Amino acid sequence: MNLDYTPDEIAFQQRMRAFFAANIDERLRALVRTGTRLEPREYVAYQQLLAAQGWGAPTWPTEYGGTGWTPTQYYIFEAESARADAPQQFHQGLELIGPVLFTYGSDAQKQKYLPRIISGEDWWCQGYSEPGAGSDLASLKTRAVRDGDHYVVTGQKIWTSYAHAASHMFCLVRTEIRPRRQEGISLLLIDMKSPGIRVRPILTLDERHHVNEVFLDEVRVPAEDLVGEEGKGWNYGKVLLDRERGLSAALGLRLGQYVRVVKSRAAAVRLGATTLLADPGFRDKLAQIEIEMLALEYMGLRTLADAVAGLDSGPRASMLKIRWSELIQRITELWVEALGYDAACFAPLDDATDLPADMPSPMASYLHARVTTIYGGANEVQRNIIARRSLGL
Amino acid sequence: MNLDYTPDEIAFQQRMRAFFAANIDERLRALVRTGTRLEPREYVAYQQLLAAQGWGAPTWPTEYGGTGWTPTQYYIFEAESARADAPQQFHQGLELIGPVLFTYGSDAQKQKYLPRIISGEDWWCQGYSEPGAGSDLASLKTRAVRDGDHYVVTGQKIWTSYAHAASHMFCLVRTEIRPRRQEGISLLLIDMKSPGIRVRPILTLDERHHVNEVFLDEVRVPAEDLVGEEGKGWNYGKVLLDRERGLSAALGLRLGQYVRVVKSRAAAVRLGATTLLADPGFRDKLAQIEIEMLALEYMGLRTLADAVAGLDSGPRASMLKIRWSELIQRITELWVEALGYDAACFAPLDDATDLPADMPSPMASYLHARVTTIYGGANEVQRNIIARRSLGL
Amino acid sequence: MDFLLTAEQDLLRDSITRFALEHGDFAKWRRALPAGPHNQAAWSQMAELGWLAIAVPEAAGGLGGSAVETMLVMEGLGRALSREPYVGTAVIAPALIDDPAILAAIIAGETRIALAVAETGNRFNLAAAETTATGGTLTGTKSFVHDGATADWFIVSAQTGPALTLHLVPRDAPGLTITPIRGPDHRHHARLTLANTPTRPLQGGLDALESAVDRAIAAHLAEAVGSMEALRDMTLAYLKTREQFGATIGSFQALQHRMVDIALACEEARSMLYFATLRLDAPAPDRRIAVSAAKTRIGQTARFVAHQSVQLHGGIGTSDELPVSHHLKRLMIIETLYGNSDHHRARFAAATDAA
Amino acid sequence: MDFLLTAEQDLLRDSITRFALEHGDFAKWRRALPAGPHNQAAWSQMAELGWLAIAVPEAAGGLGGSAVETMLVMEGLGRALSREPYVGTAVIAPALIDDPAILAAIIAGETRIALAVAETGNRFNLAAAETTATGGTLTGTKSFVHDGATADWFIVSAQTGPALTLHLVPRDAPGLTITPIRGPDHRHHARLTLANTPTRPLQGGLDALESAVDRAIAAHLAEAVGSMEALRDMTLAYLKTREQFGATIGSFQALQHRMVDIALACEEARSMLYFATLRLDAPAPDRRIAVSAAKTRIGQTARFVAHQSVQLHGGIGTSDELPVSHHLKRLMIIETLYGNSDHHRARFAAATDAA
Repeated sequence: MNLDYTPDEIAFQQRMRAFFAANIDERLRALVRTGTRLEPREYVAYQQLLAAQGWGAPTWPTEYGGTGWTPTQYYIFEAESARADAPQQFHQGLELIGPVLFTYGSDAQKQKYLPRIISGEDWWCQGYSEPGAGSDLASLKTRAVRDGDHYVVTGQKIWTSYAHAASHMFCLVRTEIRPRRQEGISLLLIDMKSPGIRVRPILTLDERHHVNEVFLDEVRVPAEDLVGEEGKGWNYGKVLLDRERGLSAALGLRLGQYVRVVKSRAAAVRLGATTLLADPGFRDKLAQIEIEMLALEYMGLRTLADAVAGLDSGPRASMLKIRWSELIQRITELWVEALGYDAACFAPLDDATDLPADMPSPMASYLHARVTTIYGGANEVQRNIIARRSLGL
Repeated sequence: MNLDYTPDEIAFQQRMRAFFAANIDERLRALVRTGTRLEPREYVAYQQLLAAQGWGAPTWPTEYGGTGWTPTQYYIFEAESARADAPQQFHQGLELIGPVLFTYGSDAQKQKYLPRIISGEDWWCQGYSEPGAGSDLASLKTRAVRDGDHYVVTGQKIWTSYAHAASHMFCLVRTEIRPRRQEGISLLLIDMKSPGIRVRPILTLDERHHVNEVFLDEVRVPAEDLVGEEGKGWNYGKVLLDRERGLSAALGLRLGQYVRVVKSRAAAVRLGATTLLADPGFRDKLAQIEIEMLALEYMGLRTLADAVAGLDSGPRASMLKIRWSELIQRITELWVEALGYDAACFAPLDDATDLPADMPSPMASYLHARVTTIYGGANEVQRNIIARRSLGL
Repeated sequence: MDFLLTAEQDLLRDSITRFALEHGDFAKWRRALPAGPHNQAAWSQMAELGWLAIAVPEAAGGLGGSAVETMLVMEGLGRALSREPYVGTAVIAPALIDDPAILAAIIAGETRIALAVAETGNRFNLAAAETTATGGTLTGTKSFVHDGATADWFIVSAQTGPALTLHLVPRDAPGLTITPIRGPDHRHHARLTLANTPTRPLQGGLDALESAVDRAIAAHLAEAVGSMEALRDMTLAYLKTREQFGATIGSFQALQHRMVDIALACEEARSMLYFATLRLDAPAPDRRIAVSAAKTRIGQTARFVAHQSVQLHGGIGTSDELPVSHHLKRLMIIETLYGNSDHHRARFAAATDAA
Repeated sequence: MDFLLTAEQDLLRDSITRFALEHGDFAKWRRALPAGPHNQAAWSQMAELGWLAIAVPEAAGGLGGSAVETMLVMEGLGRALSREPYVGTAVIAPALIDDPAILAAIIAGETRIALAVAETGNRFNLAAAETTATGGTLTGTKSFVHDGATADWFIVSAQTGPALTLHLVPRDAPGLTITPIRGPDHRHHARLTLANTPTRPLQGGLDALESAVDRAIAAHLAEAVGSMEALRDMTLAYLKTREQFGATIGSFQALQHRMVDIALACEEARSMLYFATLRLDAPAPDRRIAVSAAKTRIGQTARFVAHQSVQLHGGIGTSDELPVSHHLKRLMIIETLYGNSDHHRARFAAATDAA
């Protein structure tokens, strides 16, 4: 047992540190630090920056243009990125469909799609959730009917992140009605410019637009854009989920940025002769969160070590998701608390200027964080999964 | 809406206050204040003291020897009792079987048993729980078979408080096997001196003896000691539960004694130049509990007001039980915390004298409080009940 | 001791229920957002119904009503997510202003008044103003004025030598700059800068201010309880209709227990609301204990109810298109207003230790 | 970076597992309570297996093992509810004592040693002793000595002028009064009174003491994690067998989610245990951060796991006749030992702010 990196890993760490120090400008750092969600063009620019280094796909094998990094190298990359307040890569192409394509896709699909994910030319969105199929994804109703060498897709997707910016959607559809609802589901790659697709924005509680409803009305999808076998899409979906959780070792790394910003904000809040940061009650609450973040970090490191050693991590990935989401909610809540009345400043009216500089980041971050215990499998569903799969209940 | 007592109620309150001031000696106050459970003889002495005033049965109608007090008067009596660190009456005879007898019992049963409950001559214990029937009481298995003018009872009861001190047990038994498990259950009054009864003490986690297993081996019970109709015992049992909850308005009143004792203990703990009570973190935790106790008190007052007005309180009695048990656990936990290392002093060895004066009260109270979220319908069961009956889920 | 309403109060509650039904339609509410914070028709109706006169003394033409009537109104406004500046105008102002003309304008629904006490340097401490009143003028900055963007008058706290003093400043006063801000609650708040602004001093000092703010807190707590109960009801209804895994989600025990805890939190909050409301006329130490205990606990339970209502609604609960998240946002503002839960827990402890 | 055991450590763990199986039978454990805190056979076996030599330097005949080996032993002892004074004797003493004879006696299982630092006036502050060492004698009172009733030697902290000093005092020293106390954990602790007791000074001061206590804390945290995982396993087994309402209680979703939270708490605790254990040799500021973070979080999670294990067992969980409540009681003592969660959260914050 030891917590040390190897000399090679230390050299790698220094290389990453130097890269982020040199290449992330202060404007971008400030956006990341204040929890602001990036615009698609900013994600694309960052993707191009990494791709130019050959790091466009940090978790992919080299044969598909990935870095071939070890899990530890990927962890170091993420840790240095977080340390430098660099953004996270937009993950839906890189982590949710890319790996499915290089695992199950046809050669033509690999050649056509993978390079354009790495280069940032294509932007993928995920067409999974439907109005009646949220936590219970298997009840999805969007139908795809074979018509010659096309599928004709009709239905409705919801909570589709950045559908308005996406060039493509990977989409679960029902190609057959079977008694077991997980059967008869297929995975299609859909060009978002196809006729019959309509995207309706949904504002979230933070008053931002990043999710959408996507209406599909007899959208014709070439049969060659079916991934793997017809009716087996559910299995590929599960691989996606497993993989998403496999990345969870690094989940906690981004929380440190909130601690830094809360500390600096609380240090600026006067409380008589002292500051809010020096107030024992406030410091206690912050220390409690810092400690729980350390627990998350070390749970992550154990998961990483298991990945390196090729061991099964059991339910730890689901546990990381649960704890991460709870902690991001608590730290953003504390951020809002630190602001006091300033948190009520959400938008200027008229041409107001004399307003808090960080408006509305804390409140928007706090509000947006409410989503984290719901998406990617609500925490209640995660607990069901752990109870069933890991505890045998 | 108002929080004021009427002039008559104020006069009643003053009378109660004077009584408790004059009649509860410091030794008994100290026992109550430190959360020590009383010995049976102390309960009996207290019952006799109240009975001598005509207050032996504060919630019963006058025709059965009760006070005929209004719910508000009973609340005032309890509030003044708590304020004076007077004990609570042992409730199993007074509240759990007495009311069943004056509601459903025969004239002979009323005449025989009720006066001896008030006078403290008889001590009743409750034979409900069984090893396989805890939260799920309806699955009880103790059998009573009719044999001439007797029932022959065989089975096992558990968690029977003070069975070792009791003269009588009111006991749920199965007289018939029916598809609906709540049917075929009867309520018997059993003399604890009957042949075939064996009482085995169970030490609880606080190392005290107050609960027992009771083994019944062909115990002959005269048929005249059946309460109400054969096979209808479950309904009387439910009345008991409803009544037990009906008393819950006064539940929170006793928690104040713990706040007083925690404050005085924490004020004596030195922390450098200050005291633990003056430590902001500790004071915050205590204040939080005090505030939640006020919420419990006012929920209780609303329940009381509903009782006075003859209104249905909905699920508030179950809610009071949940919150009361959670709060008694937290305040005793804080008491233990206040003690620091002294809490580890649980029992003297040899003839030690130089030991904390309150040993082992805080630790014993804390440990015993773990029971409160389990007995009388575990809090999980209370939540099931509220969900079903009140929320319609 | 009872928690019953008088016949008149029952009528008032019915009228509030009707009002909330009329003005509380969420689709209509949402469509009205771009038009600004106020609904003039609703405000006039409130004047006609006499609600703006409740806290005005009978001698000044008001109803001289009790805190219970204010509570009933505010519960309804909370349930309906009303954005009218009721508390500043009809609760705080009548407690601090005795000018008959202004009181008459309040009753008639012809003026809106906001309290300007918050400063960057004092967090939630009413007693510590850095704004000064000297030589008949006010100078300083008020960092947050609830409903301040559209107020006609401001009640401003300032330091005059060692004493805290209160001042009335009209919207168009010289040297007054109003920076309007939209809150997450879609209300229009403001920052104020005062530079040698002429002042019209009011009678009371810190004691009067603290008492008026305690009344305002109790009113906002009633608003919070109305909002929490609205969340409870819509969440319970959602649990009974939303299906996943072939069953209504309300059939899952873990969600049932969460729903019970929401209902329990609402019961606690309502109990604390009665405690605070019925102690507003008690001596200051008792009033502080009750108001701060209630502010603390209602803040905590409101947070729990709002967060869990969003959670139990799942994805749709996080959209802007349902009232759930709007109640959350309004409850977060109420939590901060006049001191958050931590501030009031400390005030409670101090008042308890002093008692 | 890895969390793998070496081959030798794997063997050690196996041997601890066997030992715990042999000595951890609960019925036997409970029958042995009246006979006092120690099992001489077990202690001798620990000596034979070399466990008492792990922390003793090789130069003094020990194994010079790492904190990982100590952790492995303590996990097993925690799981088995062992009452042997391993930490005082085999973790603290070798860190503070360099007398070869005493070290040899430790290795041989021929002596037991306890640390006497707690005083009524210092709560959890190691640096503030009211016991004084002057003119070669000690005078003062130590209010709680873990496993102190049966120790052969005491390591006593005292003030010598401005400096904190450490002293070795044998059980039979003149002027030493030992008041034995039984803890709720059925261990025999003690209070000490020293009146002009001759002292044998030890080398180190506050730094050495703090470092030794951090090692002791990490060892007790390993014990706590062993105990928590034992609770987790027995509670999970109970959920799968106990029937109520015609089903195993583990089929109820609310209890399933509680069980998941217990398992999650154990994962957090084990992660924190590794953090603290692997940072024991880091510079003092880093060591403090790791140890205090772990002490805080393991204290909190242990409380949760113990309370919920009792709750999920229902009535039987509150009896003295099952190991559940005994684990709860031991975990409560560990929570207090060398500072409770609140104390260590504050120490963590101070160390973090200083870093």
